[in-house]
Order: sequence, then structure tokens, then C-alpha cells
Amino acid sequence: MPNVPTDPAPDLPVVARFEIRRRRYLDENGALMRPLPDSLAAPESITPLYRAMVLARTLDAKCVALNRQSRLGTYATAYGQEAVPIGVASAMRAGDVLVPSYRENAALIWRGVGIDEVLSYYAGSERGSDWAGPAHDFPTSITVGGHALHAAGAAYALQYRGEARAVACVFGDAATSKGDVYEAFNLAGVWRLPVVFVITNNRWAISTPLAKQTASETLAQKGLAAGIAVEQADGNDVVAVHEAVRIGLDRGRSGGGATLVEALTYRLADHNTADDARRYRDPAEVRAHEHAEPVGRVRRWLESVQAWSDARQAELEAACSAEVEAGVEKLFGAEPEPPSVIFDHLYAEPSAELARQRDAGLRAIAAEREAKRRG
Amino acid sequence: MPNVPTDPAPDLPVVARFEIRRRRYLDENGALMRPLPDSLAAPESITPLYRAMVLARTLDAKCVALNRQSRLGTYATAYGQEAVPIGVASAMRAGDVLVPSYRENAALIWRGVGIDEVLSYYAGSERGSDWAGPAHDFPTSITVGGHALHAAGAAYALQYRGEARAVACVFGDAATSKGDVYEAFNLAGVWRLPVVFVITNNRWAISTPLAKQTASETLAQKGLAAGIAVEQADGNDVVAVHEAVRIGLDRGRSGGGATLVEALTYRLADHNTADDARRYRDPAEVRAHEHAEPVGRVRRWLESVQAWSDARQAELEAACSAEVEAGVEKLFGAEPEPPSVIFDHLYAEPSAELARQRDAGLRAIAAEREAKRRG
Amino acid sequence: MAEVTLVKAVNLALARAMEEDPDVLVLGQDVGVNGGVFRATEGLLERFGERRVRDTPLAELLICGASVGMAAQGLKPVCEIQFAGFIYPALDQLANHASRLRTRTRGRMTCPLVLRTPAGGGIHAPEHHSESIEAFLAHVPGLKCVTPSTPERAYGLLLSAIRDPDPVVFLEPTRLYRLAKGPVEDDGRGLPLGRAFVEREGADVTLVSWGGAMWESRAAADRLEGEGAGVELIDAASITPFDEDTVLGSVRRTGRLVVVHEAPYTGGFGAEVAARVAERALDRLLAPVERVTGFDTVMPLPKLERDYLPGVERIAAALRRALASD
Amino acid sequence: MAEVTLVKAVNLALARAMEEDPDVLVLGQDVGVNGGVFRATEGLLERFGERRVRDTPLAELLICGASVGMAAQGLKPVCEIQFAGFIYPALDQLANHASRLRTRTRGRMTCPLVLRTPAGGGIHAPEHHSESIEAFLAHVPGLKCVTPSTPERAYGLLLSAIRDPDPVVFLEPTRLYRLAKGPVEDDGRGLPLGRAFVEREGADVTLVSWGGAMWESRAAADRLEGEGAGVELIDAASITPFDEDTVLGSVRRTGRLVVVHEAPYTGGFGAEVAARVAERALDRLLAPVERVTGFDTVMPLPKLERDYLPGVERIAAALRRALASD
Ligand SMILES: Cc1ncc(C[n+]2csc(CCOP(=O)(O)OP(=O)(O)O)c2C)c(N)n1
Ligand SMILES: Cc1ncc(C[n+]2csc(CCOP(=O)(O)OP(=O)(O)O)c2C)c(N)n1
Ligand SMILES: [Mg+2]
Ligand SMILES: [Mg+2]
Repeated sequence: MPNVPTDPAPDLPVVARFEIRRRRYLDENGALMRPLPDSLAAPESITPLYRAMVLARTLDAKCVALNRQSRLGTYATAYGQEAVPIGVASAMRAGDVLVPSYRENAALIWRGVGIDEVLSYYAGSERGSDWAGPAHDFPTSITVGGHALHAAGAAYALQYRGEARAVACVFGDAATSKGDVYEAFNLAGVWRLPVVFVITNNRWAISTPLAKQTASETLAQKGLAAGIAVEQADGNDVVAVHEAVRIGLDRGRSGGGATLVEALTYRLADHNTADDARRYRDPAEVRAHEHAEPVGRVRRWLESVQAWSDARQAELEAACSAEVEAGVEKLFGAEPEPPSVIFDHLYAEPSAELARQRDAGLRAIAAEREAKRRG
Repeated sequence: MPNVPTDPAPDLPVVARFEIRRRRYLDENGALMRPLPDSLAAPESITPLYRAMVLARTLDAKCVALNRQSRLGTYATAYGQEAVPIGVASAMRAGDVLVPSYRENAALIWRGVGIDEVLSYYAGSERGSDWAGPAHDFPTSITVGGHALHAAGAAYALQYRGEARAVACVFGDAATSKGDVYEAFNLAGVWRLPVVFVITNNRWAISTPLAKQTASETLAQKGLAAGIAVEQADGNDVVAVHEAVRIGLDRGRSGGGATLVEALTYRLADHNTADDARRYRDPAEVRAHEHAEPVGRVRRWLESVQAWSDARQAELEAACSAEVEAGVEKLFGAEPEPPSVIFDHLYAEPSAELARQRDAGLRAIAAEREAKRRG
Repeated sequence: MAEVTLVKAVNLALARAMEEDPDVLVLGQDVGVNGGVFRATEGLLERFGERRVRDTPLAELLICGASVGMAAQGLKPVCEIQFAGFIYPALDQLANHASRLRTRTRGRMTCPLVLRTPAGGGIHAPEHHSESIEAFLAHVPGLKCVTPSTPERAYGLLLSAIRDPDPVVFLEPTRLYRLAKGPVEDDGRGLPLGRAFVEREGADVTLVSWGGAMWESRAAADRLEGEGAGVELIDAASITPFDEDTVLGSVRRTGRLVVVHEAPYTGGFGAEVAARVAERALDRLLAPVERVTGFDTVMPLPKLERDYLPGVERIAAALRRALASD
Repeated sequence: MAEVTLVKAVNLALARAMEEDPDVLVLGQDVGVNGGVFRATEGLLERFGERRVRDTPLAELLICGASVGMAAQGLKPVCEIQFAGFIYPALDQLANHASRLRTRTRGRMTCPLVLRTPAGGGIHAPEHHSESIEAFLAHVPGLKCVTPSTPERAYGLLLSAIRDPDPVVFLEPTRLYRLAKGPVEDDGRGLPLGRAFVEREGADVTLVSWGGAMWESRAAADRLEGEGAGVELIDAASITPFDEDTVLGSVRRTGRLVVVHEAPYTGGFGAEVAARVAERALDRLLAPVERVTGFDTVMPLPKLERDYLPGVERIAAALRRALASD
């Protein structure tokens, strides 16, 4: 099972041993593989997670449609991966800090960020990141892995203040190839930081399959290099993600240090709306993963315990559509930002030169827009 | 034994297992702990390694003395760590590529670089790195860890050409905290590169003890994150280092991929001649490590098999001194480089602007020197 | 002669270079089966195989650092950074290693790598996808930095960059990848590095630009010509080595200089151009130098990116100011 | 008032800032029990404890990236990069994150970090230990970049940098750490960022420099004064925001400008200074601008490093050329 080449000297004494374990509750058919954790044992405690995943999927579908209509910029869905953002967000407390990548829109929404605020980014403006939601949550990270060190630093801020809070940071499988991500693991280990790193292992990075990212058999074992607690979770099982992250956050809050959770999922969609995965990926591979997707299995489980019905499903879908439509409406109904924002948020106080550039710049921008208007 | 926090769910299934083994042959007293490898079983095959370690120590002592006399710049010795450069160099073939840090002077010398060439750097000029020795070996890396990726790239060049050659890259324990070093491990893993990375774990990075670099229990396990073969070796046992590296190079040459060897040693000296370790390190800790140093144990073993004598020792010491003195003499006897070298090695062809700067610069430099001469 | 896009010209040059020199290889994120996110490496995998067209793990520092190692052992890696905004970690390898290996070894080891990256804004991309980074590269001795603004120049300059014995950073203006079309003869002929292109001669004012900003500079030059002014339009193309002779020669004739680039104003390479004039052609200067650049702020997301980039009106206004002054 | 070295002034300012604000902490390699390789953080560990004086693993990107995370959560990290030549990986965090967090969140999150690093050459150090990096930093909108050349300025500017609500890079001229001595009143008073210091007034030529090069600039100014020329010597101190008013005001009076820095010529910040003059004070310029800088080559190892750095003779010659011209 270990992927280390045949041991050259089996007679040498062993000085350290490691194991990677995998957490699963709900199998692909919605059957229980082990007892649900207490906090999620009652169906009513799982329905909010289910609802949030359906909302995520509804939102993603809407965004792809808006992109096709050229009303929204490039957008990356979490299609088939919804259990990760929702598992993470639902395991967090309000005071915890989320440090997301670009596939965690659903997590932000769970935590109170408005749909219009989240979508503002893809509509071409940063202003949504000045959200009314959790003031300490980080904005979406576009640089792959660049935010892992922020998570470590943020965790130190919480530790520094002696607060019982923790940080959750999410990124993709390819992010684990980046040195800064490893450095963040290492710092989290040596400073025993209250942080949980979650790898959304969807097996692809644009066209690059996991096999070209790394020879390591699991991504969880990357945490061994940093001496932190590691675990693999079925990333299509929202209960497993939730529980693995919850345990990690608790560990962090109680001074037990950092955790790495590898959430095993699969990218069912194109990388984003600008990508065409048929160029590089066998559709058969995608089909083979479809049944394991995270939303259906929860519904199947809820149905199996008589906690769900077609009627409730129809109701939920209608409610999610309405919520998404309302968010989209709010987004497109907002006044456009004035070009002055280009200048106004760089420093607390602009320099004389920047003030000069603002004055001249706003005049020039107005002239440029006027010329374009005239054609 | 594993340093992972108490397993949160011992009932979860294990999906991967790893072990770290430690290689040792000669214990601190020069007694055999296991049979010597065939290639080093005869005392005559070990005496060259012993000789090289004594030469290294002689050279280091001389350099510290020269530094005290202000005849040499800042210099970092390998005092107490000589088994690493010699273990590595002796395991390499001529066609292999060495990618050293600043503590591998002895390895370069083993491979044919002149003492004067090696010392040129510390006497303040790069010219020694244009050595007559192995043309493909890299110059000393001053940036900690910056050379690990060079080693990976060099290994790819060998693989690309289908050559049965391999690369050995050496760096310190603190280098393993750097993201580029992890990235190099990871690339070496996924491309199955013919490279052996050797960590000289001397437990200190200037004033920073290993416990502040990482929470990982061994440094060998950092290779697990990259899926490469890993091993710990007694870094004060030149046989163990040699054999671990030899196996790794063979593995690389035969297509078996990359290896990480953690060589456990101890920095008996100050970080370098500009450092005073008494500021931050308990001398008792140093004393506790003194007996385990690598040179004495080989002598004790050679003596135990009647392959060494006080007379041979005296002869060796005299020979090493003479070799070092000759190198130093050659170094200081060389004509100083002209200032034109500042301009002449940047590009194959200088640009017009650089040529202009060269002309004006050489005149200005001459004037500046003349003014200084006049006082 | 075929009319091709700029990105296709890059693709042709890569294929040609790989054809003629077995030591040339291509590496980067998604350069293989996907042919690069802009299709610059399309078809190379099929033609040259995995050994020479290599998808790397996602790590820009790795891409550049491993290329240094390859180049030091005699290969000619042409590596790609997917977007210029991700180049910063790789700067460590460019500034501390690639640019110095020759000096550090007095010529024993060299570093003939090429680092290609799309640069500049205007394609409605997310953050970090629209950066202009030439000024950073210009300040690293030992590097060369080139940026084409036509397919023909992309083809010829990239071939020369790959054949160059020293490290070259090749900035491909993202905005022009498909916008710029033109004839390219795939004859393997390189264009010299370190040479600017005088696109249009004119007696009244010198307009120097490069990369994506050449697009608007051309339009502004047209505009001013329509107003009766002779604009000498120069595509600097080589940032370093910079073709000072061509630029200063022109300024000495026209007495007026407008420099246009997308990168922020302060510390942009436009400052270097202006400074050279202030040092070496001051006596011929009839009007203050004008710089038309990105603002000293962060390139905004798509809604406002056009407002950030130097537009035709801004450039035309600067040209008029330069012409009006004496 | 006590005479202290520049490095001691840094130490005093750090202690003072930590004293007055419990959110200020210091992190970096060997900053703890060792007090930093130059002793800039000496005594802080004993006084403020491990929680606020933290040795980090050896990773510059980590030091800067973790500081961004801390700053975003309201701490005020003062992080140290051991030598400026190791800053490149950290540039990723400076350019892509620290400088943008405010813009990216429209002010919801800010990044009040300070990154300190010794910079410049002349201490007989190995490769990478003598770099001058201000031009890179000057071209990153959203950063401030400051470099003191006296103990008093080190103290006052560092305090202001730490109190500043935005990220500031603080370049400490290694060569002056012990060479520059002067009176420092440890009274907690900051000196304004963005303000140049007119060290000496003079009517004939403006000499602008910063950092370590101020040392030779002072000597050259002395020399020229001895020859009867009035040299107005300005320590720019703030690279960004740059105090254009003071510099251009002076140039408008003297009509002559010499800029001196250690960093390489092409793309150095001297170009920006020259460019501002060429744009905004051209009509008052009586002589070509002169730049006296490091060469466009790699800073050599100690044997030749003095030859590389702008020396008094070179600066004096440039001043004389500027004065001779009309
Ligand atoms: C540092 C950096 N390099 C390159 C990119 C371009 N890019 C965006 S997403 C992506 C793939 C990321 O893969 P992964 O980390 O697995 O996340 P996923 O998209 O699968 O969720 C790449 C290469 C980037 N955003 N940042
Ligand atoms: C990238 C980088 N950062 C900082 C330094 C300064 N520095 C030189 S040696 C050293 C400690 C290195 O420790 P380690 O890797 O354990 O090697 P050792 O010196 O113990 O052999 C430091 C911090 C450097 N040379 N390079
Ligand atoms: Mg992925
Ligand atoms: Mg060490």
C-alpha cells in the first residue's frame, strides 16, 4: 500500500510510522457506512446542509447561463463538489475565519455573504467583497495557494489574542504543489496554529490530472511533512467533510494545533466557463463519477429515513431559484461603481501624486467614455 | 512513535501507511552495528574517505585562522559534519552532477575542484567557480534551498538525454522549510527524476534550532509529501551516508526515481566566522555531541581492524596540511582579477549600453582607485 | 504569405524552434494536451511528444527554477507562466539565479532559458491576470526582456529569444493574441533582439510604446496624422537591451516624446525612456516628456479595466500637449 | 541626547512601537534570542516575550505571507527579511496581496504590515547580501517604501511606518548600520513618510540620493563645496510616496540634477526622478540630468564591490559635469 519504492533495507530499524485514514458516513447510494456524528444524527440537522448544496447548484447553473448570455464574466462552478464548501462552512462557528478559494461561493453564502455580493466579482467589480457578512472572512483567492499563508497568519492572530477561534482555509489539489502552501502547513505545525486546511481534491487542475501534480499517493500525507494531523474524507459526503473539519477546528480552538483534511471529490464540470474539458478529459471518466456526486446521496438518505419527499424537493427548488433570482436582480439592479474607486481604496490617505493622478485620470476617463459613447 | 496528534478516529479505515528507517554502520565508538556494504568492506576502501574528512577538517581550521587574520572573508566550516560531503561525493560517479550548498567544499574538492578554486569565493571573487574540475557541477548555493529546483531541472536534463547519470543535491535542515525545496521534491517525485536530495540535518540554522523549523518528527518524512523514497542515515557515519546516497543514485540511474536522505549530524562550530553561537546555544549541548563526531569513529574502527596507526595518522596530517598550504598559497599568489570582469560575464554579447557602461565604468573605477591610493 | 494571429505566430515559432534544435523543450501548466490556456502550445504535444512538451505541477517558482537547472545542463527550456501576475515567485529564480549563472561561474555555466508569459490587460480577466511587469524585468541585469506587438515580430523575436545564449523573458500581450493579425512567413528567420521597430515615420513628435499599448498608440497616431501632425511611432519591442539609438535618434529629430505603457506610472519603464532623453538628448527636447500609463493603482476588475488602460483619447491628448508646447 | 548607531535607532524604534501598541509584533529569522544577525532586534525577546518576538522557519515567502494574514486580522506585524536579496519570493505576497487587500475589499480589510530588510552593499558579504531593491518596490502600487540614512531618520521613519495603516517596506542600509551615528531622542516621535530631507542647501546643483549612497553623496557634496559650488543635498528617504515637491522645487532653483543610487542603472528609481524632472521641470533644466548608479551587472563579491558602488569620485565628476554644462 505505501507508494514508497520497494524498501531498500527492510532490516533497518523503523524510527517513525504514519497512517492515513479515510472518513465516510454516507455512501454513494445514501446508505450509512457508520453511525452519523451526534450533531448530525437527526435528519433536521442535515436538511440545512442539503438545502445549501441545492442552493449552490442552482446558483452555479444560473451563473453559467448568465455567462453564456455575456451578462457575467468567467465563472467557476462547484458542480459535483458542493459537499466541500457546505461541509466546511457548516462546521465553522460565526467567529471562525474562512479563507476561501474561488470554488467556495456557497461557503461564503452560508456564512452570510449576499448572493449579489458574491457575484459582484464575476460581474467585474471588487465591491461585493466589502460584504456585510463576516468582517473577518477573507475575499476569494484567485492566486492558487496564495491564501494558505494568510490562513496561517490569521490563525496566529487568533492565538495571539488568546481567542477560542479557528481558521478554515480551502484550496484545490493543484494548490498542494505550491511551495507557499507547504510553508503554511509547516508554520501551522511548528506554531501549533488553530487552522484547518481543506484540500478540495477534485482530481483536476484545468487540464492537468492529479497524476501530473504529484507522485504522492494521497494528498493528506502532504501534512506529514509538517507534522500536523491529517485525514482523508470522502469529499462527496457532506457529513464526512463537516465532521473532519469540525474536529479540526475544535482541535485548533483547544490548542491542539493544525489539521489537514483531504476531501476526495471530482470536478464534474469544465474548469470554468472559459474552459472546454472535452479537449483533454475522457467523458467516460466524468460519467463514471456522476453517481457519486454529493447532493443526490443526501436526498437518498433523507428519503430512506422518511425525512424528504418530492413535494419538499419541489418546494426547495423553487425557494432556491427565487433566492438566486433575487440575488441576481439585486446585482444587476445596483448602480455601477464610479471610476473613482480605481483610486480611492489603495491607501488610507492618497499621496499627492495619487491625488494628481485621480484628478487628471477622472477627467481623462470621462473623455474616453464620452468618445466611446459617440463612437 | 508517530507525532501525529492522538488519532481522532482509530476506527476509520487506513488507506496508506508509511515508515521511516534509519541507516547506521559505525557507532560512535567505531564499532560495527551491521555488516559494512560490500564496496566499503575492506579498510583500504574506507581510508580515502577518512583521508578526505581529515583534509576537510584541516582546510576548515586553516580558513577560520585566515579569517581571524582578515585574509579571508566570512567562512562556514563543516566541522563535525564532514561525513556528509564525503559520504555524498564518494558515492557519486564522475558523470553525476553535484548541486552543493556552502558546506560542501570538501565534496567539491573530492570531485576535483582545486582548494584555491574553492577558497576563491571566500577570498572575495567568483572566479574559482570557473573551475577546472567537473564542468557540470553547480557552484555553491548561497541562497538557502534555491538550488534544489536546479537539481531537479538538471536531473531532467540527464533523463531527457537518456543518460545513466544522476544528481546529488545537498542542503541544510532549515532549507526544508522553504517552499522551493518542497516543490523540487514534488517535481522529482512526479517526473521520477534521477536525483538524490541530502539534508544535512545539523539541528541548527544560525540561531534557530530545528524545533523552531518544523513540527515534523523526522526530516526524512518530508519526502512522503512528494511520494519519493526516503531514508534517515546517521550523518556522522560516513559509511551510512555513502551507502544511502549510492543506493539513491543507483535508483535514479536505473529509472527508479528520486530519493531523500536525511543525514543526522550536529553543527559543532559556530554557524560561520561571523557568528558567535554562545549567544544562543548551550555549550553543554555541543559537548554532548562531541563524541559522536564523524572523523574519530572511523579512525577508531580502522584501528580496531589494525588498518591504522599513529604513524599513518601523523603522515596523513602532514600531507593534509601541506595540501591545504599549497592551495592557500596558490590562492593568494594569483594575480587579482581586473575590474573588467564586472562587465564581461553577464551576457555572451554585451549590449551597446553595457559596453558604454564598461568603458566609462573602467575609467571611473581607475580614478576611484587612484584617489583611494592617494588617500 | 499566411495571415495569422499573434498567438498563432508564437505557436509557429515554438514548433520551428523545436524542429530545428532537439534541445529545445516546452514546459508549463496545461501546455500539453490542452495546448495552453491561450492555445500557444497547441499541437506541440502531438508533434514532439511528452518528453519535450511537459505539463508541470502548479508552481511558478518550480517552472522557472527547474528550467534554470535544465538550461545549466545544456537544454533550452521554453517555459510558460500562465499569466504574468503569477510570475513573482519565479522572479526569485530569474533575479537570483538565471541572470547570474554566467557571471557566477565566469562563463562556465550559462542559462539559455526563455520564459514566456501573457502580459497586460484588456481581456476581462480576474485579478492578477492583467499585469504588466516589464519594469521589474528591466531592472534585473543579466536578463533580456522582449515583447512583440505584431504576429511577425512575435515569430521572429521568439525564435531569436530561444536561440539566444542567455535568459530571455518574452512577454506576449494577451490583448493582442487574437486581435493582432498579420502575415508571417514561417521561414525560421529571427528578428534581432535589442532593436526597436519604427512603424511609421514622422517629423513632429516621437511616440514610443510596446506590447498591448501599441494598439491604442497606433490609433492615436492615426488620429494625430488626421490632424496634420507627423507622428513617429516606435514599437520598442526590446525592453532590455533597449534600443536607445533608435529612440533618441527620433527624439533628436522631433524634439518631442510621448511614452505609452499599460504598467503603472511610477517606476514604469517609461521612466527609463524619459530619463535617457533627459540625460542624452536634453538639448534637443522642445517639450516636456509625456508619459501615458496605467495609474499607480491596482488594475481593476473588468468593469473598470478600460478606464485604467491608456486609451486613444489620453494618448492623443498627450501628443497634442507635446506638440503645443515649446 | 544619546549618540547611537543606525541599527540601534532601529532597535529603539521597534521597542518603542511594541511598548505603545500591544498589537505590534516582530517576526523573522533569528530575530529572537540572537537579536537578528545585525542585532536590530536585540533585547526585544527578553522584554516582550516569545509571543511578540518570533523566530520563523527559514522561508521568506512564509514570513511575508503570514504577516499579511496577521495584518488582515488587525495585528501589526513587523517582519524582517534577513537580507534584501532574499526578498524575491516575498514580492509575490507584497505585490499580489499586501498592497491590494484594501482595494480588493474596498477597505473592509487592510494590511498594516512593515517589512524591514537590510539593503545595499559594501559590507564584504557573499552573493545576494548586497542588493538594492527599491525600484521593484516603487513600482508596486499600494506599497510604501522608505529608507533612512541617519539614525534619527531610522527611528522616526520606522515609528511612522509601523503606525501607518498600510504596508510599508523599510530598507535599512546595511553599510550604515554601524557607520552612521547620530543623536536620537527616544521620545516616540515619528517623522512623516513621503517627505524628503534637505540636508544641505545650495544654489547651483541638486544632488538627490538615498540609503547607503547618501554616505558618498555627502562626501561628494563636501568636495564640491570645497570647490566653491553650492550643492543642495537631498535625502529622498521616501521612495514611495516620493516627495516630488521638494526635489522639483530644488531643481527648479538650481537647474541641475544629479541622482545617486547603488541599484543598477537601467530601471532604477533614479530613472523615475529624472523622468519627473523631464516632465514637470524641463523648462528650468540647464544641464542634462546625471545618474550615478550601480552598473547594469551583478554586484560582485567583496574584492570588486567597491568598484561597483558609486564612489565619491564618480559622484563628484557627475556634479562637475552638471555644473559645467549649460
Ligand atoms: C498561482 C497561480 N497559478 C496559476 C493560476 C491559473 N489557474 C487558475 S485555476 C488553476 C488550476 C487550479 O487547480 P486546483 O488547485 O486543483 O483547483 P480547482 O480549479 O481544481 O478547484 C490554474 C492553473 C492561478 N490562478 N494562480
Ligand atoms: C533564502 C535565504 N534566506 C536566508 C539566508 C541567510 N542564511 C544563511 S545560512 C542560514 C541558515 C541555514 O540553515 P540550514 O539550512 O540548517 O543550513 P546550515 O547553515 O545549518 O548548514 C540563513 C538563515 C540565506 N542564505 N538564504
Ligand atoms: Mg483541482
Ligand atoms: Mg542546519
